[in-house]
Amino acid sequence: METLTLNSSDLKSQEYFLNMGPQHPATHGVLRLILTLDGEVVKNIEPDLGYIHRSIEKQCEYEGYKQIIHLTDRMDYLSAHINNEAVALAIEQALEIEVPERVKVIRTIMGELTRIASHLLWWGVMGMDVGALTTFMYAFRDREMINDIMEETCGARLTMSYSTPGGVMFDLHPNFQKRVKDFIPHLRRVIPQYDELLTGNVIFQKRMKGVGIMSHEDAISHGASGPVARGSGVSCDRRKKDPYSAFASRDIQFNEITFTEGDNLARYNVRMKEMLESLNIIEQLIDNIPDDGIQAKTKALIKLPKGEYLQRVETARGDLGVYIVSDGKKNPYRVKFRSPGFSNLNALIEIGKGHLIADLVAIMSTLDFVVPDIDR
Amino acid sequence: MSYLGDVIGGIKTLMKGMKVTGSYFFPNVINKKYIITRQYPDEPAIVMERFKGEVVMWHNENNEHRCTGCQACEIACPNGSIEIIWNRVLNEETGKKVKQIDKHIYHLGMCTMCNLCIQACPTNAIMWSTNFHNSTYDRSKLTKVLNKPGSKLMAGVEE
Amino acid sequence: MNNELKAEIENQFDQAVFDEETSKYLIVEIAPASYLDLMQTLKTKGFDYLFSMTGMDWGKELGVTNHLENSQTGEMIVVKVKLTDREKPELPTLEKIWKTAHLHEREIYDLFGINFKGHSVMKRLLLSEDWEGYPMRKDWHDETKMIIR
Amino acid sequence: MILTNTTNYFGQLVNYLSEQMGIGGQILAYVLVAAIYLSFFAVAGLLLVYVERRVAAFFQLRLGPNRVGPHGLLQTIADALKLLSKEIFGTNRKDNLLYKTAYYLVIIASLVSLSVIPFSRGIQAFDINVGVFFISAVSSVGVLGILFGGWGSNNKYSLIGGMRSGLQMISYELSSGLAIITMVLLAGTLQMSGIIEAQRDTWFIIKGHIPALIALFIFVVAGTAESNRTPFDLPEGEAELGAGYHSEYSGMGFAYFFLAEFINMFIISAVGVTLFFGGWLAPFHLTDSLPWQPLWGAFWFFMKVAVFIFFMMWFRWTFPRLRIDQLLTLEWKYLLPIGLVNIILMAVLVYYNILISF
Repeated sequence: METLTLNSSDLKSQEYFLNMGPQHPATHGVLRLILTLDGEVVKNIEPDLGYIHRSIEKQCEYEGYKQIIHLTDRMDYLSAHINNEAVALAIEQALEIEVPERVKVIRTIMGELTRIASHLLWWGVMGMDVGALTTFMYAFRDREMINDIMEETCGARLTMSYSTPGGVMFDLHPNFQKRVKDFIPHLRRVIPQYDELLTGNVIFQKRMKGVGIMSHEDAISHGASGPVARGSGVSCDRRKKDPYSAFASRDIQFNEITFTEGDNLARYNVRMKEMLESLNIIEQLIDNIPDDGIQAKTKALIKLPKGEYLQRVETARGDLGVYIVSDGKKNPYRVKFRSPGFSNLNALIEIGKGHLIADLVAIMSTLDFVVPDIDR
Repeated sequence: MSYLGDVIGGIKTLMKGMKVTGSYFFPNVINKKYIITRQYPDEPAIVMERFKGEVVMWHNENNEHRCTGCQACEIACPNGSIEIIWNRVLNEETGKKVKQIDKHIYHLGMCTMCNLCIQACPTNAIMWSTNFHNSTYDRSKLTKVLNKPGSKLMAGVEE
Repeated sequence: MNNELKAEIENQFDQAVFDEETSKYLIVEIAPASYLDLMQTLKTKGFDYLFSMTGMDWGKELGVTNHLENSQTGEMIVVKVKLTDREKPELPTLEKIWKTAHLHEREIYDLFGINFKGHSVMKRLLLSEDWEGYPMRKDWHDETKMIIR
Repeated sequence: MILTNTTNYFGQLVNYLSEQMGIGGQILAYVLVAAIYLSFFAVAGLLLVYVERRVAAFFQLRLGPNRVGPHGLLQTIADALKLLSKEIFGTNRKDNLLYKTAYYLVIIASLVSLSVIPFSRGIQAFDINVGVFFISAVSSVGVLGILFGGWGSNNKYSLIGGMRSGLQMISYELSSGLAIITMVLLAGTLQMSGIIEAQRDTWFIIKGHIPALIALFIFVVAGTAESNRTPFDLPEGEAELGAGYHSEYSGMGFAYFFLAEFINMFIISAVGVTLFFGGWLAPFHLTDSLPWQPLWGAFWFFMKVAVFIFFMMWFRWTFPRLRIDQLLTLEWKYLLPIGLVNIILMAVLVYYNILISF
């Protein structure tokens, strides 16, 4: 029964255990960390997962390919659309379907909106974690606009289930373009406020700078991806490295944000700048959405040819890999979701050591965990 | 000198932050300008027309629906939220036995609002309702029968 | 590049089996004995990013599929290792080569029951310690917990 | 008798009743005064909780409590009733004595400090001749309560919170003490009413110009730290410790801690107003010629305190929390040296009389 892998005989005389989570305000869900502390200094971290493990991979083995998609919403629920897209892309890759250009553009815009929404939520919670409580409401105000856009087109605010193999569920709502165009200048206006409120704040800077440093080599070795790795100078943006959807079919100008410091502030800045880059991407696409249908021809019952397929996309948290092994039947033989959070959690074990509890909370916040994404 | 510079620079950044929160606070005190709260039961909730609240079956004024009992939705559903109980009834006119639904059972408690059933439906019999007042004290109340009692298949859907 | 790499691996590991049909990446299948060596060699060849470790149950054999990426060029290679022993499957750990293997291997141990020798914390990760069996295996079945339509 | 000021209404009440009814009357008078203060404590605490929630809401684009009573004014009373009716439970193997003493210590410390605060001319229970010193002495007893609570609850989060609190209080007492002493140099007395009388012509914040401003700054920072509010809410540190030292308290135990926090905020503000902004004195002698002087005094006093408290709330809803080592760095490397230099500066200014006065 006992899941502690450490016992008190391993402790040095000054040390004690602290059980952080599964119910703890800073673990953003049900992550459990067993900390070994000396005073307030973290000596060892041991994660204990599985409090929200729903065995999505096993479930997928009993579902048809179309039916997998709605399960991925529930993994990393903050980048639900990008998860949907990943599975859809993997299936399209296997079936060698060419989806209409409109679908690609819609997916990309939706994906970037999702990314902004996810980063906004992260920003709000980041502020909460370092004690600035007001950031949360400001971020949620702006995120709400994206949720409304999503609800209007996809019919759901968080778990959209919007991409399907070969297309998207619904066509864009007539209001979509107008709403997005309203949102872009709004966010452009509030992000400087965010910077004044939190980024520039001397207390925040002192809390972030030089804390939780992850070197370039460590980031690669830990399998870190997304903003976490880019904060350590690893260029790993899938949108650049192996473009998919509109990133492949259109010539989209955007920068991959990398910082070399590898500390909390670098990871923070990556996400703040990424929001603006995402706005750029949306701006380039929103005015010319082609009109060539929203669904490629697919069979009602999808069967993938025998083989194995890997699709990697850039979610808000990093590199999501959808690995499907098919044996030619209507159900996949094995589906693996390589979630970015899982590898990033691995990094926490090492970079959290030697810091104070308060710093550990800040580090966890900049690693941006979504626990269902880790547990799957 | 950097010591004093630190102090003054630090205070400056703090003042900037206070300016931002203050710029929201004072207008809010005067006329609640930036307040985003919707006082839900008093003010109606904004629900978009496409909102996926629950699956309903469309009935016309003669209590007729469009469901032929083909079970496409039941097959499409990823988690078994839909069960269709059907039997074959003799059609008086043609003399053939026709499939007819007895009960279209929908487990709202298991539904993940993935839209696959509605996409699968060949006759547009089921659709989304934007109703989100779904909370009950009893889980069994979430199991609903979509076809109204005594309803019949609309004429002409079969083709 | 693929062919060069293939030749190099072939030279060093004569029992490696290649497969280019089933995936768009080069798949190398290796015996458990030379698994660690191959991974080590691949790392020195620039495949420094262990993208994912996937536990697999091929029916008869258990095993692990590793996706490796060259973080400079973005090239990928897939390394498969199969174990015929379903009772006590054992593999050497990759923890020393890639830190990310720490959690991935624990997950595979938890769900497939493959024991990674030399791993620092070889304990269940997702499930509780008193869980019986390894649920991701194809032969794992639970009447009460799984409802199959 | 400690009561020195003859215009003290509470003193007059005690004298009157003891003349009329002897020793029994005196006791009755004391009980009456205590009842007045206790009810003030409760009302002010509840009102402050309401105000805090409302202000926080407006900062955060929300509405805040607005359902119970007009503008939600009765919300906190409803909350207090709820807390009263809650079951009181703690952890297993808690140190019962410390656990139970903790909240009494906290609340007694803030109640006692309240007694020397001059609400208006003559409205002061205890016009002691070392008033300011008395406040800083008594308010540091409160930290004992927090330490007791942290240790006694047998919870590691509480323990960390309690220890942080001890560290913080001991450090910041120093700075707030220094800031107080700086201002006392101007007044030449430690008596609260004396300090206010000394500001009849010019408030100390103007009279002491630069050093007074620096002292105000130090006092505000240290005061915020002493009342355990963001950016110095490490003992609670919601994101890190859940609720810190009062994690394991429920019902009224928790409510006492909560109320004491708000009363402490009031006390800090009251001391700040007394020292820097002339206490109950009207600005520019606006209301000096009007009747009902004590009431006007109280009006100005509470107005000034409200502004002071509002600023503390503004800080709380804007700034992120410091880390424990940064907290100590701020105290020992910045506030303390600046405070010490400031005291010398003030002494020089007072000696050579380079002060602004009208």
